[in-house]
Order: sequence, then C-alpha cells, then structure tokens
Amino acid sequence: MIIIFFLIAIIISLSIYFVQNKIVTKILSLIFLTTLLSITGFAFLHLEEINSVYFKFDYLGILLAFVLVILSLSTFYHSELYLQRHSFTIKQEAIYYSSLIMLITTMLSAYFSENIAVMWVSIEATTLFVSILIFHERTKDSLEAAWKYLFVSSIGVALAFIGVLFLSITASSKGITDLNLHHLFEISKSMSPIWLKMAFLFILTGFSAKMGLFPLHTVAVDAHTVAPPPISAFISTTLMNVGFLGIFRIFTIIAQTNVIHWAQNVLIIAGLLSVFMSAIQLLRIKHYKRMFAFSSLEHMGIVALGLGIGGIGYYAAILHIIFHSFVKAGLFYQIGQVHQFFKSYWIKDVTGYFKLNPIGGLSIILGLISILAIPPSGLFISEFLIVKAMFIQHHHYIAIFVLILLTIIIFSFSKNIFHLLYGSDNKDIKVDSIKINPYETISQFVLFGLVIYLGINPPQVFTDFIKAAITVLN
Amino acid sequence: MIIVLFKIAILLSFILFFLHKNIQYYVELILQTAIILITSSWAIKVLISTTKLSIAFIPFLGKTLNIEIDQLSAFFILVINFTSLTGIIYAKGYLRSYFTKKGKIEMAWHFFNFLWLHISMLLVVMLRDALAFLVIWEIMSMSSFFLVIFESEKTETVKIGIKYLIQMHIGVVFLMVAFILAYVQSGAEFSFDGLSVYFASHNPFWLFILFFIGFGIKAGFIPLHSWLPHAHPAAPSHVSGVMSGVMIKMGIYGILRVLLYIHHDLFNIGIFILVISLVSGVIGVSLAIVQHDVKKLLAYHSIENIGIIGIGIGLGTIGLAENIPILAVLGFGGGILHILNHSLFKSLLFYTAGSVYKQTHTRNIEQLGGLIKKMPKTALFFLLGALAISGLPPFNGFISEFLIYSGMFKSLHSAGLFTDVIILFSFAGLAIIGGLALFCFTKVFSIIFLGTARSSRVEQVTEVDSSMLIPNFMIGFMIILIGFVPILFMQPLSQIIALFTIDTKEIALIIPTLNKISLSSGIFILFIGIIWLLRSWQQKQQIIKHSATWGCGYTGANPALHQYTATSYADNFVQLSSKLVNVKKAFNDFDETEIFPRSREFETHSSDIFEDNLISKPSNILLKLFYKIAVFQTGKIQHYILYAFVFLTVIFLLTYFNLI
Amino acid sequence: MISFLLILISAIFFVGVITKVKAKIAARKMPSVLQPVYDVIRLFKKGAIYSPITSVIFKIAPIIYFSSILLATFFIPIGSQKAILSFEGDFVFFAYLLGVGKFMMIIAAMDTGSGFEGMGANREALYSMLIEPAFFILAGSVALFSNNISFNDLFLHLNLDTNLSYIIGIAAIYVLVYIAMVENSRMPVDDPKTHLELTMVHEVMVLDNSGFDLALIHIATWLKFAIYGSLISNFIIHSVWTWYWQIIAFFVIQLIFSIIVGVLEAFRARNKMEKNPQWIIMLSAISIVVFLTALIITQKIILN
Amino acid sequence: MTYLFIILYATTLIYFALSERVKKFVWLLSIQGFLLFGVVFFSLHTIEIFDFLFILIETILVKSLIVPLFLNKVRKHNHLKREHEPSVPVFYSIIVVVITLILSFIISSHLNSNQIHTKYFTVAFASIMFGIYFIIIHKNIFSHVVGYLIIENGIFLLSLAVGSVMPMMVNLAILLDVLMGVLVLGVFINHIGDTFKSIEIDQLSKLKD
Repeated sequence: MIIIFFLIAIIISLSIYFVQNKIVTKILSLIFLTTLLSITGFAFLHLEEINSVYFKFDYLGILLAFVLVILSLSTFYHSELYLQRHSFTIKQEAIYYSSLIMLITTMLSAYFSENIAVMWVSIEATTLFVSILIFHERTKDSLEAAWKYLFVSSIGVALAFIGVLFLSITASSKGITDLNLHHLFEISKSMSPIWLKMAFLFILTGFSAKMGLFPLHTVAVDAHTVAPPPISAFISTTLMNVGFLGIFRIFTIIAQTNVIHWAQNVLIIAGLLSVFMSAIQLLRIKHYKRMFAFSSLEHMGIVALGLGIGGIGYYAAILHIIFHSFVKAGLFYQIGQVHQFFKSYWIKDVTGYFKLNPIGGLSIILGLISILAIPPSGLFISEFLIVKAMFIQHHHYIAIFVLILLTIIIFSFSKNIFHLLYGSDNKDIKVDSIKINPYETISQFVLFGLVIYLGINPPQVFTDFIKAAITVLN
Repeated sequence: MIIVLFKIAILLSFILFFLHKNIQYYVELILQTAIILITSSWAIKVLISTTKLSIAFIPFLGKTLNIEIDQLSAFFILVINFTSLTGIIYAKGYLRSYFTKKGKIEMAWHFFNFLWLHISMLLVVMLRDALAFLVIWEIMSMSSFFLVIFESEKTETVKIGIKYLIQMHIGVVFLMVAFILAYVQSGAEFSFDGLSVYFASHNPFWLFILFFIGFGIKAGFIPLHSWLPHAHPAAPSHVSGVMSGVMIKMGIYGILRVLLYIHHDLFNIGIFILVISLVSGVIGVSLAIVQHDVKKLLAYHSIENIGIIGIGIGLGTIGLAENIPILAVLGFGGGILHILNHSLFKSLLFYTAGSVYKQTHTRNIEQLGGLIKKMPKTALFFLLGALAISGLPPFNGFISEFLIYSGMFKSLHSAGLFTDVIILFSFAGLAIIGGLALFCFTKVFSIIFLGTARSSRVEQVTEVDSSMLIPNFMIGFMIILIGFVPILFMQPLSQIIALFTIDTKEIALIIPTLNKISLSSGIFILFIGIIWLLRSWQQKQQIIKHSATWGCGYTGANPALHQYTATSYADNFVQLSSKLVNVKKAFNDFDETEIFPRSREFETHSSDIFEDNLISKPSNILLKLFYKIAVFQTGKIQHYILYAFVFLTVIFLLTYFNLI
Repeated sequence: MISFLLILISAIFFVGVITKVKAKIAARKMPSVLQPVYDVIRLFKKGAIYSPITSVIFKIAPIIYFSSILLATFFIPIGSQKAILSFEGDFVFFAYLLGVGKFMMIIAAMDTGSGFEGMGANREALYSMLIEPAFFILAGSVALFSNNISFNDLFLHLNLDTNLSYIIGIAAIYVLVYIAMVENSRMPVDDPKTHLELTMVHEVMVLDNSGFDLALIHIATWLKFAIYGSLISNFIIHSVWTWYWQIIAFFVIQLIFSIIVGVLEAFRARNKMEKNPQWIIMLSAISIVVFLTALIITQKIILN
Repeated sequence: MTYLFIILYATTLIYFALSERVKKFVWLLSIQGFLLFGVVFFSLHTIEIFDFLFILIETILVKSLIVPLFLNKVRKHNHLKREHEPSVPVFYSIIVVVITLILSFIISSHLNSNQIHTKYFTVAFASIMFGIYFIIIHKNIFSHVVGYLIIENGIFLLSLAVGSVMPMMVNLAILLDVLMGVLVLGVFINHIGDTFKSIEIDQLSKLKD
C-alpha cells in the first residue's frame, strides 16, 4: 500500500520536474496532498499493522505523520505565496515543488519505516532533497549553507550508519540478520551492552545533525538562515522530528535493557548542552531566522532532556516535539510576511512591524508567547511536565540550571522580538505597496490556537496516542 | 445559569479586534461591567451567607476546573472589581489623545489586555488547581506587560517592559518549583489544597520562603521590588492605577492563601514577613521622598504600603504562633483592610497624577507648581489621597493603621519578651513610616499644586473633563466612608479573619472604639465648620488686603525663583540618610579663574541601591560572561565536525571510566 | 469636662509665664502675664492680608490646625478627672490628629511660594517625623507598664510604687518635656525670639498669616503647651488624691513646667540646625530605655 | 593474506597524513579501493558469483575507478594543485595516525568479542577516526570530501567486520551513500568553485554569529 504511495509521489514529482508548467504543478501538488492525506488516513485505520515488510503504522509514526500532513498543507500554501512574490524561473519553481514533494515522501517513509536500515536510507534521502531546497535562491550564502548542510549531514548519516552496524553486530550474533524493529525487540534483552552503547552513541551523534541537537546542530542553523521561509518551517519541524524519531527508535530498543540509564544520562548531557548552546548563542544573535533556529535547538534539547529524565518526561517529550512543530512553523511563515515589508531578516533592519501590519504583529506576539512556553501555550504544559519529572526523579540541579537558561533565553528572545514589533516607525517603507492579505495570517493563528487548545484541553484520542507511543519505554 | 454568562463574557472579549475604533471602548465597558456584576454577585453571596461557593468552570487537562470562592476570594473580587471599574471609566478620557496615534488593532489589543488583566486577576483569586493557577497567573503578568508597553514608541518603555516580563517569569518559576516540591514530597493533589498535606507533615518555613519570593516579586517587597518603580511610570495612568491598586495585591493574596494552610511553626514565618515588611516600608518611603517623577514616587509608595500590609500580616501570624488572639485578629484585620484602603487611595493618586501628566505632559514635579488654581478638583482629590495615604484621620488609611497599632498595644502586656521587642520595633517602624509619608506627601502636593509655576508648561493647563473626574468621586466617597463609618466594613472583615483564627470576638471589642473614632472625626469636622463660619463672619467686618508674599523686603524677582523646590525640600532628609538613598549631585563648581561665572545647572539623581547591587549587577555579569563564551557558531565546517568528534570521545571516555 | 476647662485655663497663662520668667532672668521689665491674650484679642479685631500666590489651602489650614489641637485636648484626662473623649488606643488618634494639623500648616507654608516658609516647613516636617517614634515608644512602654491603652485608664492605673517605676516616671517626664519643646519648636530646637528667618522653624512658617488666622495659630500654640504640661502632670498626680489636691497639683506642675521652659530658653543656646535631628533621635533612644525598664518591671526581663 | 592488505590499508592512512598534494589524495583513494577488494576477496570463504560480482563492482568499479576519476575531474575543473598548509603540521599528523592505529588496536583487543572479526574492526576504526581527523585539519572542501570517503571506506571495512551475514541491503546502502554523496558533493564543489573562485573553507564561513 505505502509502496504505491511512494510510486505515485515519485511519478508526480518527476512529472512536475519535466513538464514545468504552473497549472500542471498546481494540480499535481493538489493530487499529491490528497494522496498524502489518504495514506495517513489509511495508516490511521490500520494501526500497528506491518505494511509491505519494512513499514509499520505505529502510534508515534502516525502522530508525526499527522503533524506532517497539517504542516504540508500550510507549507504548500505559503510556498505558493512565496514563489508568487519572488521572480523565479518556471524551472526553479518546478525543481522547488518536485523536491518538496520528494522531501515529504522520504520523511513519511522515515516515519513509518519499521526497519532501521530503511529508516536510515530515507533519512539519507531527505538530506539530498532538503539541500536542494536550501539552495533554492541560488545566492552565495544559500550555496554555502547548502554545502555545509549536505556535507555535515552526510558525515552524520555515516556516523549513524556506523551505529547501525554496531547494532547489527550484536543482532547478528543472536541470528537476526534483518534490522526489523520487532525482531530487535525480541532479542533486545540478550544484546551485549557494550555494542548497544556504541550503537546508541553513534546514532545519537549522527542523527543530531537532523534533529538539530548538540553536537551537530550547527548546520541546521545555517540552513535556516538562507532557506525560503516555508522550507525553514519544514527543516526545523518535521525534518527535526525525523531525526528525533531516528534516535527514539534505537532508544526504545535500549529501553528494554539496563543500558537505559546510561543512555538517559547521555541524552541529558546532549540536551543540557543544546539548551546551553542556544542560551549563549541567542545573546549574540543578529538575524531573526537564526534566532528561531537556535530556539529550535533549545526545544530539541528540552525534548532530549524529557527522554533522558524518563517517567512523565517521555510523555512530555512527545507532547513537546509536536507542539514545537506547530509553533515554530507558524513563526517561520510569519517571518516570511515580515520579510515582505523589510526585505531583510537582519535584526537591525527590522523594527516597528506592529504598526505596519497589526494582524501579523498579533500573530508574532502569540507565537512569541507560545514559543517561549509562556501560558496559555501548550509548550508550557510540556515544559512544566518535564520540570516536574526532573523533580520527581531528583534531578534538582539540572532543573534549576535549565530554568536559569530558559530565563536567559526568554530575555534575549523577547528583546529581539519586541525590537521587531515596536520601536521607531520606519517612514521609508511604503505599506500600500505591499499587498499582505490578512487572511494569509489565518494559518498561523490556527497553528498557535491548535497548540493552546491541545495544551489546555487535549482530546482523549490524542493523549491515548501519545501514551500508546511511549508504552514500549516503560 | 450565571457561570455561562461569565464564560460568554470572556469569549466575547475576542470580538474587540473586529470592531471599529470608536465603539471598542464601549463594548469593553459593557463586557467589564457584566463581569463585574456576575463576580460581585458571587462575592456578595459568599460574604452574606457565610458559606463557600464552588462552580464547575471549564475542562482542563481532562479534569473539570472549579471556580472556588471563599471569603478571602470574595473580598479580593470586590476590591478588583471596584478598581477595574474606576480604571476603565478613567481610561476613556485618558486614552482620547492616543486615538489618532494608535491604529484599530492596537487599541483593540490594549482594551483586550485591560479586560484580560481584570479577568485573570479574578480567576487568580478564584482558582485552586495549581497548574491552572500558574497558567492564569502568567496570563495576568502577560496582559499587564502589554498594558505597560502601551506607549511602545519609546524604546525606554519597551526595555522596562522586558525587565518586568523577566522578573514576572522568575516569580512564576519560583511558584512552580514550590508547588512541584510540595507535590513531590507530599504526594497530595497538585493544588493549593494539596499544600495542607505537605505543611502538616513538614517544616513549612523553607517552602513558604519559595512561595514568598514568588508572590513577593509581584507584590514588590524589597528587595524583590526592582521592576515596580520602572513599570508604573511607564504604564498609562489608568493601568498603573489598576496595577498598583490591585495587581500587586495578588502577591499578597497568594501569601495569605498559602498562610491559610500552615498551622504550625508559624513564628519564624511571622518574623520573616514582619522584618521584610518593615524594611520595605521604611526604605520604600525613604526612596519615594527623593524621587522627582511623580509616578515613580507613587510606585515607591506602593512598596511602602505593601510593607504596611505585610506588617499587619506578619503580626497576625506571630499572634497565631504565640496564641495571642487579639494580635492575630487585629494584625490580619488591619493588614487586609489596608489592602482595600491602599487600592482606593493609590488608584486615586495615580488617576490624579495621570490627569496632571495628561494636561502638562511632564511627570517631573520640578517643572510644575501652582496647579491648584488651574485644576482645583484634581488638586483636592490629590490632597484627599495624600491625607489618606499618610494615614491621617479622619480618612481610611488611618483606620487600618489604627487597627494594627491597637493590636500591637493591646497585646504588649500578654506577649512574651521577644514578641514585645518585635512589637516595639514594629510600632516604632510604623511611626517612622507615617512620619516619612507625611514628609513625602507634603512635599509632592505642595510642589505640584501650590506656590507658583516653575515652568511655562503650566500656563495653558485646564481642568480635565468630567469623565476623568467621575472615578475620583467614586473613590473619594469610599475613602471618606471608610474613614468616618469603619464599622460598616467590620462584619465582612471579621469573616475573612475567621479563616485564619477561630476566636474573632476581639473584632467585636473593637467596634465601640471605632464608633468613638467616628464620633471624634465628626466633632473634628464640626469644629472646622464652626470656625470657618466664625472667620468668614469676622472677616466681613474687616478689610481684606492682597499683597505679595513677604520676601524679606525684596519683592523684585519672580517669586518662583526663590520658592522651594522638591530637591531642596528633600535635602535635609537626604543628608540624614545619604547612605540609604544615595543621591548623586551633578554640579560643576566655580573655579577661581572665573571672574564672571557662567550660568550653571544643578541636578540630582537618586539610585536604588538594592536594585543596583542585588538585581542589575549580578545579572549583567552573568549575561556578559555568557556573551563572551558564545563563540561556537564559527562558520567553519571542520569546527563543526570537531564538536561531534569531541562529543564522541568525551562520552566514550566517561563511559569507559564508568562516570555515567 | 473639668480636665478640658483646666487645660484651657492653664493654656491662657502659659506663654505669659514663660516670657515673664525669661524677662526676670534677663533682668528686663516684664510685661503682664496676660500680654499674649491681649495680642490675640488685638489680632481678632484686625483684618488680614493674603498673598495672590496663596490658594484656599492657605485659608483653611490654620482652622484645621487649630481644630485638631482643640480636639486633641478632648483626650487629655487630669488625674481622676476623665477626658471628654476616650477609647482604647486614643493616643494613636491623638498623635495622628496633631499630624493632620502639621500637614496642613506645612502645605500652607509651601502655598505662599516663599523660600523662607518652605525652609521652615520642611524643617517642621522633618522634626515631627523624627519625634513620632519617641512618642509612640513612650506611650507603648507606659501601656505595657499599666496594661491599658487609653489615656484615661492608662494614667488611672499608673501607680508608680516601686523604685524602678520612678525611673519610668522621671524618664517619661524628661522625654515629654523635650517632645513638647520640639512640638512647639522652642529651645533648644528653635528660638522663637530670633530675628534671623534662616534659623527659624515654626515662626517662619507663619510669616504670611495675619489677623484671625494668626490668632488661631497663637492659641493653638498655647493649647499645645498646656496639653503636654497636663500629660506631664498626669505622671505625678495620683488618682487616689482628693479632687482639689489634684487640681492644685495640676496648676503647680503647669507653673513649674512653664518656669522650666523659661529657664531653659534663658540659659540654653539653640542647637545648630544640623545637630537637631540626632538630638531628637536621642529622645527615641531614651524612650527605648523606658520601654526596657517597663519590661523589667513586668518581669519579662528577669534580673537578679 | 588478508592481513597484508589490511596492513597496507593502514599504511595508506599514514600516506594520507603525509601527503600535501590533492592529486595524491585521489590516487590514495583508488589504491584504497584496490586494497579493499583484496581484503574482501581473500576473506570470502566460498565464492558465490553474485556476492563476488557485487563486491567487485563496489570496490574496483566504484571505489577505485569511478569515484577517483570523478574527483579528478572536479579537481581539474577547480584547478587544484596543492593543498595549503593543513592547520596541523604534517609531522604531528603522522604521530596522530600512529596513535590512532595503536588506540584502535588496543580497543579491538579490549573488545575481543567473538561477534566481530577484530582484524577488520581495528583498521576500520582507525580509518573512521582518521577520516574525521582528516576533515578537521584540512581547510579545503575537496579534502573534506576525501576525508568523507576515507570514513566511508572505514565503514565498508566495518561492515566486513560485522561478517558476511549482513544483508545485501546494507551493502547496497553503502554503495548508494558513496555514489550519492560523492556525486552531489562533487557537483556542489564545482558550483562553489565557480561562484567563489576558490574552494578554501575561509570563503565559506560567512554564515556565523
């Protein structure tokens, strides 16, 4: 079934690439979105079922897939706006759409892949397509960023592969030749801890490039700087979820053994360092998209901490990564609008936005509140749960340290955002020349509102899914 | 069902964004009035029928969230409603000048936040579930933050706003940690009621300190106050009126609410509260004296009054601990009554100061003077507020201070040695605070309203229009009512006190005294009236001449040149307490080569030593340090790879040596 | 009621006696004891001059000042003669009532927009602020000592029998005398008869008052003296004495008090202005000693 | 016999550390390819034709012919003669290589689990570590790609260490990785060379804070 989806997707993207016609592109992308929707629905109906050997519709995969669907809809919408407002050749647009479709497809296969190797291959593939998209604007900076992203991700993927090999070493000793997760589960108890540790260490380090976690978080930041806003929205949400999933899968295997405590400590170290890095780097920030990128680093660090702490931390981590996806995407769409006014992402150029575009300003304010995990944002609930978990597990000092860092992040983040919103009116900008339709902002409001709603009053099915997703951990 | 109306009113707040500029205000007014009516009806019901109210509100994280109103909540609901009402009425006139500058959405955003500040304050006192409380608490901070930065054209305002935001966040972090610790160590439900389980089995002191810091930042106890003197001046006056009038009281509410659950080892807590409050009172008012910005001055006075409230609460707590009912009753009684009183006269003062600012466009009192002739009503209301806040009879400020005093004096004999010494210091402190307040408000009133103009700003000033005077009349009425017939408020007060201590018969004992006070106040007014009549009768026969103020024979220059300024008025106090208030004088002295001296400027700046040394310096050091070490995003690929390599090796080694 | 009348009567002569004593010591020809009364009557017959700078505050202030002090006299008992108004904690009301009067006089002085009066006003404000604690601590210690918190009962049950309690009495009287000096701004805080405005406190505040207002202010000053005098007398008069003894004692004490004031003014030089604050704070220190003594008497501090 | 090839492979690493000419890097890469073929060839117990062909393609064809030739094209296209001084002097690099080798020997002997063939593991590990080190010390993105390839070779050896029981799919994955990686990276290098007129990393560090 899912194979069919892949085939359709590949066909669509190839035909877009070769036909290079706006209308056809639109139609085909709509078709693709419908198929994406239908495959996700299909997955929802066939919970926990193995599909075509290497794929499985498990709870976490479906949750993230739904996030992917929602964000794909909005991203296609905003990509359309983005491409309208910049003058690109039809060829470029075709490349843009075809690679975007391929990116979504590969990400979906990464979500649903039940075999470590397949997941690894799909993640490898995402690197290729996303770097094409990063390079979309064909500027020097975009070239540099794309190169960095491509190279460092490849190194990361190579490292991850080493981890996979280590895993297979102990697996093969138990007579498991394929790397299907459910097989690995069965033998996980009897795996040799030393190899598991090596495997986890390398996979964590490797996929940290994707997840945007310390140590390989650096290139994701550069990618955000130059990528088109809709793509940045993707890189820092669904693609990071892909990396998270990669780490999460191996973590679930380890969770069956007593290596778990070691693994959790490693995750805590990585998480703390990530939050610390973003806290200190945000003090020097000069560019709005980089600022958002570093905040993604912070949130990924918190997610890692959530996994590392355990207990309700698991639940909170999943909750957090989902909420973060929505909020961060909304912010990137909005910063795209801001760019319409100021033609720049540099902090020094951008100020007094609230006067120019009040509705956009409101959405930025709402996004700020949400991303800083200030109530009523749902992220507050998840962060609160993580802190609670820290205290329950007697990680008091970690909790205090993290809270201090978060305060510093709030300071530098809000300082820059309020510089964007308020401050001296810029007379040189002709507002009437810019046609921002207020309705473009609706998608952001919907995303933020969704986060608030899911945080304050999550529907039963949502919580059940998350609970089911983490049952393997405890 | 009334709760439904309440929900509808809350939901309707979002309509504001879709309305036209001119009707936004009225819709806001209607919504707020509706909310006021609804909540007040609940509060009054609770206060009349001495029961508690519990209503299902909304689903929250799977559970249903209840609105719970006991006497304490009811009292605060009424206070909040009254001040918010006056605030919104005052806002109409005050905001008129901004209508042209601000866009539709901006105005809507302002009104939305004002409404939500009101709603969130109400919910803060009505919710018990800890998580919901934290959420609504932070919403309160956020909405007030956006109200503070209303005049966001000034970058200074936004800076101040961010400082405020950060400190509020630190406060909520403390609260969160406190709640979590209680939850983790007691395993009870995650709410205020769960605290009682913890306090029953543990030593309450340290957890209470956490709560106190969390709430104290909002209340503005020294040294947690440093946001307050900046935020209040920056905010528009109707906002600072509401913020200073009721929002900072939410901190007091929290402290009282937590105290409700502590039943043992109260003595240290009482001492702690009392000491902090005395410090806040004395230092707050001392710093107030040296301010030239009228709203900043009033902000420091809020700190002082929070101190007085704290003194009452602290004494009450000690009374509970030492089992001296009279001290408990009158301490809490005075403290809680002072919450109401301060909300009244502080908002009155902020509104009148705001009117002055609106007409003269300056907050620096050194440029004002003689305004009583230009805006007499405002002046008289300011005088009323000044007398009341100085705790002078026959106004309301005196009543609450009197309760605290008589509590102290009555319990002197029965209390132990240590308590006696504490009480000694408390009433000495209270007396000093009273004296300093008198000093301060004689200064600020006479510099703003009396004498002659100190700058040209004052010339074209006229009285503000009636819509900005209505709230003053309302508040003035309340002030005088409490001042003259305090017994009206004793019955509800006794119910609130009953939450803290069982035997409230002392409150009955105080009734005759209060009657006597009302009588004396009556006689006082009577005397004034009679003598006034006598004089006007006497002056009918005599000739009344008008001539310039006696100037030691010299009448040439403009009297404004040699009349007293705020600086010179405060000077002899500044000399006394130079260490504390550290006023810096900027003046370049004459050098002997200078035969014909050029014109010179003389100006003084006061700085808050607590803010400088406890807040600003440490945080700046930390930020500088972090800024220095933030060098990891070098832009060179090989460094990026290096991080991964180092990470791998470090983890590997740690694992190898079994460190993790 | 009786106590009220007695205070009024003593008030009439008080200032006269002081001037007489001073004149006697300076070996000058002495005016009649009733001279101040004549002055006041003269003032009542006069019109008034108002500065155009002044506002309604300036007109209302003397009236409020006078009425506050008049009302204050209502709270003062003499020996077993009850005060007209009395309730628990009435001395708090008493102190704050005087505060109202001060407040009004200060802003009235500022109202004239004159440098001199501003000077006087803020000195007055500072000194009255500094004197507050002394009064309250003293009242507190007496309250602690006699377990009563209204002037009536306080002095009724104030039985100075043990030796220690005499210390209280004496110290209290000492403090009260000087509080009276500060409150009425006499020597050593202020010299009413100086001719340099720069060194005045109270006198300079009323430079612009005239006629009726000035008369009120004068009478208020007498009353203040009388009030403090009767407070002092209450420490000596025993409530068990028969009423005529009490009255006689009262007048004697008032006389002695006024003579003391006169002598002080005659012999003692005025403090330097910047010395005044610490001198006033010294009074608070002494009253703290009184408080400690009271603690000893009530056996809260056990000494042996 | 396998040992000989492995030792030779190790020596190539030393030569990598030694050499400064970009051309030489390419040569060494192709040599590594041949050596890898040798390693695999002699480690195969029973020659199944399909396995053999696959290995042949993977090592000889891809690793020692296609990739080096392609890299050479890229090198010519960007007129790369000699690498600038690496940030660490050659002398130290050699010491590092030696240390890496010794370390990897120690580690593998420390592991000596029966689950892997430590003889491969040793060199594989050394090669991976050295690859990372190689990237770190060089300032030129072409050399970075070379380092990447060294790592890939190491991974190839590692997969051998895992044993021939590994599924074909994994080998496939490596192949894809190498080809995709090299081709795309090469294309990008050319792009960069055209746009920046140089492929020194200093040109490529605009994006930073």
